[in-house]
Amino acid sequence: MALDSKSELREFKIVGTRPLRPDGIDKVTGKARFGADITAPGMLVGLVLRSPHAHARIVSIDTSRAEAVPGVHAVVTRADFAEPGEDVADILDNCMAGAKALYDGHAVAAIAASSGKIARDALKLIDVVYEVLPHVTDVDAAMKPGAPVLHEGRTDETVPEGLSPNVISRHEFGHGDIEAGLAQADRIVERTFQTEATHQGYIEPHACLAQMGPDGQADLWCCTQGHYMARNVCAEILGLEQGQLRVTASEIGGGFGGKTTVFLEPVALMLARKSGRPVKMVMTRSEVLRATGPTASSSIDVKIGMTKDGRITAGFAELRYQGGAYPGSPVDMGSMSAFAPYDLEHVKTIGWDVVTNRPKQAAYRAPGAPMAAFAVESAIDELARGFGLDPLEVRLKNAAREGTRASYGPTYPAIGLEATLRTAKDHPHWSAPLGENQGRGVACGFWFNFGGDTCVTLNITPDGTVTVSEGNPDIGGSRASMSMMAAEELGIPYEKVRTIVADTGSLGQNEVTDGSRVTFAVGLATIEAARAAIREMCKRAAMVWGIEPEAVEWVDGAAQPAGPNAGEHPPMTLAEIAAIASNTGGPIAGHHEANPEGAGVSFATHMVDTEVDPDTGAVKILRYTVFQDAGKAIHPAYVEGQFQGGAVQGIGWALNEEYIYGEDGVLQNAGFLDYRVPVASDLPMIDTVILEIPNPGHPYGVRGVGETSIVPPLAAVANAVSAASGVRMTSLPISPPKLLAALHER
Amino acid sequence: MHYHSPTSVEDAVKVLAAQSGDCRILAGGTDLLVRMRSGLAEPDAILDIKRIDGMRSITREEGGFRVGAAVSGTEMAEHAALVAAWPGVVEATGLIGSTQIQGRATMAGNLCNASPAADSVPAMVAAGAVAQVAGPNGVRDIPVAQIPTGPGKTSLGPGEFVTSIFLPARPDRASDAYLRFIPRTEMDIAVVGCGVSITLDASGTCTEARVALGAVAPTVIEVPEAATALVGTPLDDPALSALSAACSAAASPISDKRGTVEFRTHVAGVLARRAAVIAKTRAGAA
Amino acid sequence: MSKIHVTTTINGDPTEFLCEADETLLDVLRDRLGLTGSKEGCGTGDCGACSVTVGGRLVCSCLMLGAEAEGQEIGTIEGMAEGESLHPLQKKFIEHAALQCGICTPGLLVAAKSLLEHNPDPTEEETRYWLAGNLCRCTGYDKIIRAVMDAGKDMREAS
Amino acid sequence: MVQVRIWGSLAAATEDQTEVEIEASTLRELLDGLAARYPAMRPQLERGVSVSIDGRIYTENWFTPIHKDSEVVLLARLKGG
Repeated sequence: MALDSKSELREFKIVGTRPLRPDGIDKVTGKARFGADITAPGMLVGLVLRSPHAHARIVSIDTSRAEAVPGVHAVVTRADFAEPGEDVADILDNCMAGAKALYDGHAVAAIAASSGKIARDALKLIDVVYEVLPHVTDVDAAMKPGAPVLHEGRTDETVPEGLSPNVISRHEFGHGDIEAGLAQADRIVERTFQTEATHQGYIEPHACLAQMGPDGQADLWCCTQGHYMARNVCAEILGLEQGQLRVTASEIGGGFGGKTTVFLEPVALMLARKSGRPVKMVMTRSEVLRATGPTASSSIDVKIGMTKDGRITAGFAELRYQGGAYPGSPVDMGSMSAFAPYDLEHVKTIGWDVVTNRPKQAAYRAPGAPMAAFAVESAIDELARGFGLDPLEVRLKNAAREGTRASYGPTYPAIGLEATLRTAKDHPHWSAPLGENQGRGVACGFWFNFGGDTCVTLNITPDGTVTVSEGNPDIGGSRASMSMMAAEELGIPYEKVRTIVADTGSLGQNEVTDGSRVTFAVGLATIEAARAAIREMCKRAAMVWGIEPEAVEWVDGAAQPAGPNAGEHPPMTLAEIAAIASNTGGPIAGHHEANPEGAGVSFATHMVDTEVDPDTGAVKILRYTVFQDAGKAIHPAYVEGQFQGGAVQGIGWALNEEYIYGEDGVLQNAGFLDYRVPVASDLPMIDTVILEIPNPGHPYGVRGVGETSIVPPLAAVANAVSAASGVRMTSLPISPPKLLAALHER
Repeated sequence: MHYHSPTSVEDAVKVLAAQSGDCRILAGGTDLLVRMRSGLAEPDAILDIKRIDGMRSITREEGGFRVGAAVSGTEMAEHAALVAAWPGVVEATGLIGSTQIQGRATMAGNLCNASPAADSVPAMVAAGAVAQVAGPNGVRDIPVAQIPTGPGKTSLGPGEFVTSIFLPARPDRASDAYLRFIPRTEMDIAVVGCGVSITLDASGTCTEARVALGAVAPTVIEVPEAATALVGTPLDDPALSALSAACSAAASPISDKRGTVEFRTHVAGVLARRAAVIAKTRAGAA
Repeated sequence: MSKIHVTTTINGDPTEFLCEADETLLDVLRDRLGLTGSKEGCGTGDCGACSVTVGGRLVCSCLMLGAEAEGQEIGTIEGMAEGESLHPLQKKFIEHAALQCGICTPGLLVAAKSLLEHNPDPTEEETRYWLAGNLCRCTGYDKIIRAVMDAGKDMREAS
Repeated sequence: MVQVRIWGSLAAATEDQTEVEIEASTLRELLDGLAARYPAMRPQLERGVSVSIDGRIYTENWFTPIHKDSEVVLLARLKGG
């Protein structure tokens, strides 16, 4: 389904306004029920025993002492699970270790007991014999021949001989001839960049409640970005039929990609199966940081050539990402997106996926792209400044636009990068004066969007109000957006529509809330469901009027004769048609099931001012502006919120957030005290400029907006620090000790 | 686990004397509960001192202030006379954690937790504060600097606990300041902390000084060389540079997840200089 | 082990409960009293999602024992609205889109209410520092700070 | 025949050609055709790919039409957060 041909002319009544969100009151009064707020009669508390070692063979696990404790109802180890299918094997192994514990915090056993205290005490009575193995947590070290090996035989056909078995795959993208391009350059910058792993840092720890009967029927309540995903994965791991496992998504307290997989859920179900009781599991913050999915850490070589007038002649990057103990780091995404903002004749990226003794990475907002953008945008900045050129002008000169062949292959349709750059250049922020030790940085960012399986059912109630059921957890206001699109299409007030997130028994398959897909894909399905209901309502009006359905049209929330030939009939409103639905054929609903593809790509330019304390290396963010193309902003306040939230997560990544492993491979900062996410006093207001270059693949022109905003800030901040201090920081985070050392070296 | 909340020092001493297992003192609880939560502490009993008479009050004594062991940082900040006399000590205590933590955390708890990075301790040491300790052998007074003996370790004997902190009287033209370095603007443990307390004469010459550093040694340390660098000077640039050099020289930190040896050593000198300038202004220097 | 009997007042309601000596006030609120509006984000006083007031002072309920609540006046998010009438802060949070996922919202509201009681006309900087102990990962704080300051303005005008 | 651009890592399966021709009128025919003609590409096709057809990205819909003059580009399978 494509952009409505008349959309450029379409005057929206509701889309683009800022109504109150439907779940607002529940969330400001404490009534909203998140993952840990769900209870069941007779429930047990489930806790996990975790490996204290970064890498160890599990020689034996003796659970007998724990099982003998009064109040302990079930103990689960890997031995309780059947051999899984290939597609869930790593997920299960990550939820419950098999032959080896692969990282500090890896689950090795779990207990369900009648109280948390009993469970905690009983965990200490599980006797695990470990044979500690050498470990590796650094990506470059893990690639070297002779590095401690996590798995044998996982390397795929893309990897040349002679590398460590920790190297899983190689990904190469690009076109042209790099050497030829570099030969045209007046200057070449060649640098190596590093970024540490960061965590999504959602404030709500993972939580779930599971129950299962001997008949194989099971229920699961959990905080997740995708309860259909949770159903399918858990059913396969537990050997259940998907239709027998009903999963209900609680309110979700943040995810950012980190809740697109399962960690506790299969274990909770197994504990419930063994104990015959409902089992609730809630992670501590320490468990979240040690054993859920942070993003990859990276090491990236970049080589870019530029002419003295600012034309990029060639761009090359070799990216090495470790994604923890299992294959699947987003290095392919990083390799595809690294140069995506630029129109380059000669471009090449090579990505290496590497495993290390760290927790299995999970998606984090534009997975793989921010670190790649940090490397490329830093090098471009260095070249531009080296020539004394305006960094925005240089980016404009090289910007990808409609018709550009993207660095990852396809030719771009209409895109918004140039618009964000021009708007940034004209913005007062760009020309505002700076003081001593202050500097301004800019950077661009790119992200894909996608669609995926989506179902929406829209019901017309007898009193003429509307309920929308969708299958994607609402992580940032999507119920409001769906209600708005339904109301827009139906021509009724926003307040007449209530959208709910339905359980897995109520709709067909739905892809996870990820890839910035919900406003695009679920929005599209909502619009189509509304159109289906409209068709039915027009048919009912036609019956009443005794005319052909084709002679009825829907205008401003009512059916009316399409023209004079259809006869003289006063319009019938949605409520009037609803009231007589029983008399005209029964209840009225519209539904739409699809796998909408054709989501549009999204670009942003960020601008930031920093001040560097030359005596301590402290960096202060003084001013920040986001310029991003939203296609069409359905609810602009929540679009701004996505821009602001992504920018601040990126600021944290740039300055203070990092996974710190000791020599022993144990995570040293598994808490919010030393895993330092930005606090309110670290930040200024985050200004936003929403641009609207419609996506031709959506009836209202929507592009996903959730992810792109985290791509530019790493480089934008680093570029601003460079401008303020004169040192180019190539390693994130730019923590004060690192920056001070660099200042002293200068 | 047992919870005790006696209402007199005598009862508290008796309860402590009767314990056979691990009994922890609960004041604000902002360190103890974190330790319990992480399994680092598994006490058999907790003795809550907040209901003991006098533990929650600030009283004038000999021109100075006696601050009960359960007085929170927020309560200190609300005491105008205390703030006027010892702004550095109050601001140091007020830096411990968030607004929420400040409503509970105490100087005495911060002291007995014996972290080398405790914010209030360098300020207290610079102030010449004295802890009052009750125990089976009665009550004794001891300079706060002598309470922590290493990370997590104190010189308190079995059955002893701190009941109050005494901040001495202030002459005219005297003040103090505390600065710490943290990576964010709030919510972090000090990477380096520095308390400076000074007294000036009518001409603005420093007649007395005390300087203490946090997070650069196993305990908070007093730096006499830093004080020497200030006394007899108008706290001018050469004196401040000497102060800075003395503090960096006195620092013998470790590298850890919060900072490096080089960083802490350098920043100790930076903070000392900046804190001295603030103290000088507060003391009323022209 | 014998449980401790505690008599307290929660959101104005006289309340009694039994708890273990090592149970936090947050656990008591959530698990014994069904007041799940206070959230546990960290359990170590670093995120503020469990913020409540005790005797009018803002505290992290995860860093206080249930036993310490004896004789105290506890205020939680559940007591913030009066019947159907939302507190001005609650209204402004919704109006300003100051929440996305909403998990930090109860703690932020309790903390913001405490701020405006102590300082009815806070600057942006004062607001940011007062709320520094309340982590929000979705919003970047921008709309939260605006909502709090706007609520303060309305409350000043109304009084 | 449809011109298909493949990414660098896959060129090992096509004797270093980065553009190949496949007889296909739908996405499914395209993927089947590639697998038949370049067996070395099969492991990657089984792991999953996305396909850009005239600038729009498709992953799953077998019967997405492909025209003779369509721009067709194979991409690594997209992931999101």
